[in-house]
Amino acid sequence: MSAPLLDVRGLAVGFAGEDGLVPAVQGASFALGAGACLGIVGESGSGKSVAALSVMGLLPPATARITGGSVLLDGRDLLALTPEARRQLRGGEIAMIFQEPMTSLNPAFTIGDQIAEAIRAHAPMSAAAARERAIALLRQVRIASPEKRYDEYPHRLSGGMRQRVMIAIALAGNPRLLIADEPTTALDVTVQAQIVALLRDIQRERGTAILLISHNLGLIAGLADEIAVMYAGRVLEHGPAARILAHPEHPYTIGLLGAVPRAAPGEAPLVGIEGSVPDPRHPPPGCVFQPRCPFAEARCAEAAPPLRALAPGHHAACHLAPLEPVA
Amino acid sequence: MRILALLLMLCCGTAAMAQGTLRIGIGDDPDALDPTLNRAASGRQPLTAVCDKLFDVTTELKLEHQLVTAHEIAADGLSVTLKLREGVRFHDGESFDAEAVAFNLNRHLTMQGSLRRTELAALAGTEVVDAHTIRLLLKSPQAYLLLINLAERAGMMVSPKAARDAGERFALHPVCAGAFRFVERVPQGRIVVQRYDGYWNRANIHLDRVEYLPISDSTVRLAGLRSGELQIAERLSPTDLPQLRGDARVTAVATPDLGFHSIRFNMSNGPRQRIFGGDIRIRQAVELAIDRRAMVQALFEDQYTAGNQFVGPESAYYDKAHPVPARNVARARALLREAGQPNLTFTLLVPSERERQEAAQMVQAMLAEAGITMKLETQDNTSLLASSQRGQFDAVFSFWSGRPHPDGNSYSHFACAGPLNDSRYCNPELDALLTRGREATDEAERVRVYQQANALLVRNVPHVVVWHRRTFTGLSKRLAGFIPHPDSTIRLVGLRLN
Amino acid sequence: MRFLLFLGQRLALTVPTLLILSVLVFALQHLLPGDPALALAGEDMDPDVVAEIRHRYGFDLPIWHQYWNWLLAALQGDLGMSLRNSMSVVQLLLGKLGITLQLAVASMVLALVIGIPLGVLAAARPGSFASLAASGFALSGISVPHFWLGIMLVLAFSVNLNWFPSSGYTPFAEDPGRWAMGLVLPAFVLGTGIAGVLMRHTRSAMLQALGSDYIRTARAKGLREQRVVLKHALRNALVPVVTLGAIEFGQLLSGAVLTEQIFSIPGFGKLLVDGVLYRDYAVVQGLVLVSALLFIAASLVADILYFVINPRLRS
Amino acid sequence: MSPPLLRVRGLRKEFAIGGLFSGGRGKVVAVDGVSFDLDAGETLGLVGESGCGKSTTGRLILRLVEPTAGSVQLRGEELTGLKPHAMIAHRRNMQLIFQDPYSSLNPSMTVREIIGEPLQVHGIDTTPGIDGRVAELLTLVGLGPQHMRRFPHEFSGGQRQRIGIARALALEPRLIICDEPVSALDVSVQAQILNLLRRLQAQTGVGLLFISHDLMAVRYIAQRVAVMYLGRLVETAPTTTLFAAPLHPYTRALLDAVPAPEHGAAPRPLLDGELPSPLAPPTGCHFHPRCPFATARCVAEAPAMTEVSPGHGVACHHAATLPAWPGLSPALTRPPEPRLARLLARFHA
Amino acid sequence: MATALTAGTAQAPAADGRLRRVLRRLQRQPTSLVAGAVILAFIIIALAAPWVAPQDPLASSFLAVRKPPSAAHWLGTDEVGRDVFSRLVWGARTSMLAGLIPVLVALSISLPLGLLSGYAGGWIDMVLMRVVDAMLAIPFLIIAIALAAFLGPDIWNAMLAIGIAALPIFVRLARAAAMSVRAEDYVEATRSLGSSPLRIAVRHILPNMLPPLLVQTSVMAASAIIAEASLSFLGLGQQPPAPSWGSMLNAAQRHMAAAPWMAIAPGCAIFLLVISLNVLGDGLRDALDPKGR
Repeated sequence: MSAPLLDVRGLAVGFAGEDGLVPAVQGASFALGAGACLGIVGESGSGKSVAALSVMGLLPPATARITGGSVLLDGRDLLALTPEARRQLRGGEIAMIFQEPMTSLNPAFTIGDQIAEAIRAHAPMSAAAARERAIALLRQVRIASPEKRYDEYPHRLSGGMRQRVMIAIALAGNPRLLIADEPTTALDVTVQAQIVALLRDIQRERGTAILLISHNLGLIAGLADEIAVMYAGRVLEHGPAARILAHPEHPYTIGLLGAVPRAAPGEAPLVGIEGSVPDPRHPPPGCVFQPRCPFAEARCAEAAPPLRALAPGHHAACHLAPLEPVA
Repeated sequence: MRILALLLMLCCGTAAMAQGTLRIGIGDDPDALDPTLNRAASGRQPLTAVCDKLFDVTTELKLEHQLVTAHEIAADGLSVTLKLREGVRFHDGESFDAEAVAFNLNRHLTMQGSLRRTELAALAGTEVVDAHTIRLLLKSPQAYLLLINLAERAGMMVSPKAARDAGERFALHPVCAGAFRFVERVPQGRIVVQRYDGYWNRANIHLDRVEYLPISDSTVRLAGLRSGELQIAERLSPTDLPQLRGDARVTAVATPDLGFHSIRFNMSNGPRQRIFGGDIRIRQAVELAIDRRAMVQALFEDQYTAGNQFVGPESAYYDKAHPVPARNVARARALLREAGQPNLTFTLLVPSERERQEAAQMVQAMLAEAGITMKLETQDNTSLLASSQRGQFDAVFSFWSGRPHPDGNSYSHFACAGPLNDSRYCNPELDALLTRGREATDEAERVRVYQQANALLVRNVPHVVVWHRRTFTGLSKRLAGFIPHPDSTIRLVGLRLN
Repeated sequence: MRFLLFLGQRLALTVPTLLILSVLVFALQHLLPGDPALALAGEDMDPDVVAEIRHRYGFDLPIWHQYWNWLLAALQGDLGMSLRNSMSVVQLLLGKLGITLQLAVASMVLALVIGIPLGVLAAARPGSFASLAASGFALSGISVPHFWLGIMLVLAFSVNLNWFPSSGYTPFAEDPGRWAMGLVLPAFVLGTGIAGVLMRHTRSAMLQALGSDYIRTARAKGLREQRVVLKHALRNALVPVVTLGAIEFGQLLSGAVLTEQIFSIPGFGKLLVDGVLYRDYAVVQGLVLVSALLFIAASLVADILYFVINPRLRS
Repeated sequence: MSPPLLRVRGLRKEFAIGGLFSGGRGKVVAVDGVSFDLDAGETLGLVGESGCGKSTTGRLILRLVEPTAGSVQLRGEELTGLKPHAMIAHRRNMQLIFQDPYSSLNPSMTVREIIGEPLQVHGIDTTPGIDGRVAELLTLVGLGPQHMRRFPHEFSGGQRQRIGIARALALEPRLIICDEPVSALDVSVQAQILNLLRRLQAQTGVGLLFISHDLMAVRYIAQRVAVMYLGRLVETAPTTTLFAAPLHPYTRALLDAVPAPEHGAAPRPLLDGELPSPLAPPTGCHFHPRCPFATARCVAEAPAMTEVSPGHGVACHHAATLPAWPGLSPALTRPPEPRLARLLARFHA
Repeated sequence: MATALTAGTAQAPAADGRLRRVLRRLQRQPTSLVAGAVILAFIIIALAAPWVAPQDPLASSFLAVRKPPSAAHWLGTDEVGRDVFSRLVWGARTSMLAGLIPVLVALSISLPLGLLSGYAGGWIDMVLMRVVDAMLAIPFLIIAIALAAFLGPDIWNAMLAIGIAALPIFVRLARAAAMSVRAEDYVEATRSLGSSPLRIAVRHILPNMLPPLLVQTSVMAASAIIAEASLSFLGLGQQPPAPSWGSMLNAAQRHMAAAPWMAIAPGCAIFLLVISLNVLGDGLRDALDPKGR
């Protein structure tokens, strides 16, 4: 693979908490090629959203501290840029959509205004031209009668429609990278599928690279070319999507796959991973997953396993990997 | 910042320079501006500017003519004939004559809510002799008292036509025959009067316009005077005076007041008379425990006068045989022991006004040294009036503004039937004296009677007079011709602004 | 249409409120000790005059009868006569309303001009010196006893520096400069407290707005921070602040009691204190009723503003 | 034949709407003629998208919300119209598990107080005493007696949900209504709770009404499923039947929308639009604006629920004539590969 | 406020888990710590007044009236020659009580009323809210003045009056708190258990209404202190010769220009105490905020 569009290396982020800095991301690395889709899967507290916000440069400045690593876009380290330069990247080369379409739009302005504003933020043009372009964007995200919708306030729109508007805003600057942070979690099942389909079309039609973040492995599987599995601030496994789904190497990934209810005959009981996500202020010794891991051995509590290559492009951070030799 | 300050000063400065306008800071917002209905002392200031009176009193408290040019008391003392000033016109152009006087006196006597009836108690009726002569008919031979009362609001003459037209609403726009016409009133804001060019004594009026501004806080009145917003600030507190000394732009003049501050004992008004109503030694002990001079010195910069009678020591009616007694704590204790009350405890009712609050606390401290426990109970003025009338007090710290005629300082307060006699002190001997005083036309006779009355009261101690105020009027140095008057009403005649 | 219905409902609710209020005030002031007739009878307190006054103002009637009489007259727009200076209460109030309104508006303008920018500043730069200073100012404004501040200001700026008139009120028509100067100190005294309240509310509304998802969206668009704060956040933060401002204004109208007392401004507050002290029943009753009406009107305006500013309700 | 544990007939709830700001008055029919039975030891899954009325149905059964019409019978006894004090006796037989593990536990009470409250309210003397019973319940849901003195905020979401379940079990109810019990939890924890519910049901024979928008979770736990759309039931069937051969177009759409955990799974044809506003529900069949098979009849006439096979009812005019359904995505039905199956087995050890 | 906090711990052990968290968060805010320290200092001064005050606050000296600050009188003497500093120290008692008592009065009446109104709703709520609206439309100080005048000038009456005048705000807050707690799932949970309304109200709603009211309590204590000062300033509060900061200001007003120290000291004391209470109130609000910035 040639030099990736986005290359995150050893990213470490902490939040100033009541007892000092609480780590949220610890040495996470992942990469994403131009036009490709990387899925980051993880449960709450895994640090996936924080990683995305670091890429975007939207971490809350008052509390968040990036304590290490680099975020390279086309080989340029974003963390070294001035705030002004980062601002210009935002909404231009990198855009982002969020989990809560109900609250992510400003209730005080029409949706058209909000899209046009995004357009003009990166390409100075007349109001009329921006309006034209905004309407075109609304059409692109499959909103019916966009001329009429342009002047509506967000509260008149359903959740799915608002998420489409959000996508239109994100596309306003013709981004090369679109970060989608749990874009469908708050939506109904039927609408969720519509949004996933829209994202897929955008990736294909515009060649936009997508960083898709979700706790839902099923959702990621449908879109992503590559998958990174995060847990307690660390990337535990990453590799090509097909490989990860078919041949997971990290016990946590295996557990996650088993926790998704399937219509498998025989009704094997669902896998529930015992215990719960560790408190980031008091992480367990050694491997972070070790207390919940049915495979854990004594050494797992002694040292944190590094991310190791197990197959071309497939890495896992487990002392025991490969768990079972390929048959 | 400095430029801003300069601008501000310019603004203030120019504003205060309005030509020929005299601004007077008065202590209270007057009530109804109708001589018949006016109640509060503060109303006298603007009313004096607007309404001329039949008589006036001199600074020596002698009767003086104003709208009357001559008067004659009949030999039997039961009628008085007044010769009226000719050519006087009210502000509405109506002429002032005997009919108008008859109308006014009748109005005072009969109008609903009139507050002048007590002052005109002796008046039986009037008889118009000719256009400018009127005879007053009296019920009893109290002519001098009546005439001196006519030097006050009872003697103010309003235009009969305006009064008839306006009815009850006359107070909103009084029309009289004074040196100034009423212009407007912003309640609690200001009262504005304008020079009346048809005034009979026009030659002595040098001001174009006078504004009365009610400012209840004397410190603020003083501040207004010093900043040039006011040219006269009435009733300054003696504690304000030291500030004036260093200020070249202002000065203060003082006159003794006619009234007195006293602690009245409940002698026989309801159940609470039992502490002071009986043994005189207890009342004497209280009096002896108080050091009036120390109090006047500490609280009032030695500007008030320690007193013990219903007139001040400089008055002719003061009985010099009974001077202000010195403090004697040992004697007070002894008296209490004799009376069987070595641990006397009582409550003093005090209004919320600061001067008396401070004094009460000092009295409290002084009495404590004689073994007397005095508790303080504060009430606002309205409540205090009701409480004292109903006898809900052991002792009350009272104040009387004073009248030119000593009857005003004594009869209502100490006669058995006196309406202000909340102590319910009753002494037939005193009643007889006070009635004689009312009827005395001769000054020497009056002096004798009232000195006797004072002596009697000092011996019986129904109250302890503590001090007599002095009125301090703050004046701008721009003002010339100001003569302080013992009745503390500002006379505008002869005043000049430079 | 929806708006009119809403307005109608709101107005209908005020009727029982006003009735309860008038009963409360009537009861409250008749509970006060002291006899107004005595206070009205002058220094001499002639018993006949006292009785006459009692009868004339109906104080000899049972209290419910007095209330009924008052209510009947009030419904016809007659709030009675002031016992103290024989003026009709309605006239008296009309005369004062303008003055108090001027003071209230001046204070409000001052409060808005100080409070909102400071609130925005404090929220936009949390933890900075400017933010701390703004918060300190707001807290001080809220915490300082107004009457004390008033006295101190008079002492400093009028008595010692002689920059401002110490008291009183000059009508605008008579001397605009003096009018303005006279309002500066009282408006400052009243305004700082409200500025503090507004600043705190602006700050918290701004903080809330700045923490919201749509601000993250605005930042994700790559907008300049200034635009994010002043357009996206402020617009939404103003909704609660405007509402609050209108209500504060309603309270201002009648809440300036001590300030007017100290600066001898002949407005509602001074009238009220004198009315209570002299037991001028009709004035107190009318005054409280009118200030309650004003308060209710202000909260109504607040609701209307809320309706207008908030697109969610408008459509 | 003995009556079913729970029999619901024609349940209807109208909410009056219109507060200060809406001006006009109107009503929303949140639940519109819902009928179903639930047997002891059985789990009925009630699925539908947000706002379809499924949660309201649960609360109507418990009479936490008063129904406008219809009947609810618990073991043959009519509950609607009972006076509050008469209702109390029935309450111990019916319990509720909430979606939000945070707001459903009183933050100012200890775990012991929370779980012991039902016992106190119903004045139940247990042999081991309240503490003993609470300890027992805690153990039953996979926590321990050492947790009794703690406060809810000291627990994770999954643990809190266990506390909620323990509270629901305290009175040994016949029926538990689970209102989206796992949707607020992490995936790995969801499975723990689902397994716990299954185990508890097997142990106690309690009937479960399992309300959820997650079809696969419902499939995992329920024997029968009822699908709801805009206040009405559109299809009820045994779980296997429903997942093998759904008859209502909406049921099919829901099943098609389930994301398959497989790379590059072929996208299914999608349903257009979103759930209409309950303020202005479409005429006839509520689903017709989004239905690819809708005809004029669907616009005019609401279809009745008809039984097409034993226990399988569907409310669609065209149920008989719809084309065959391709079935669930293979990725969802395929058993895990042997290696994965072996590895997964380790998690059950 | 600190006293209210400790009292809270003693009365509601059930809430101590959250309370401890709140206290821990409070400890991390330097401004709250300073404010707490100031309040604590005032409390200590008030309690230890007999030992702190160098002189008898009531002993007047006719020879030393209105004397400026000196070695003998650190803050000068007042209008009847008493030591201002000693009066300030003793006045702290009144002012601390003036902050506490009205809050207790308002809380003890408004909690049940707000609970009734917010939980029961219906016509009770309707009637109560109309009365509250009516009271809210009358300025706080006016109600306090009228009540204090009716009850008679006395410091306890003034505190009672202030407490009653603060009622409408408190009832509203309590009602809002009750309504928001009522909407919580755990209330529905206990309802589904068959708990009686009384049990729901007392066991579930009441304890959880307290945290939002706690914030208001400190703000209210601050306004109560100012209100007491205002009433005393108008002569309706503390009666002479006993000192309170408000009555000291009242006495000082007449001597503003000549003896400003008489006004500056009590004014600053009020300001310091009130601002500390407000700062602590802000701190509490932040500490109670579940988002906990």
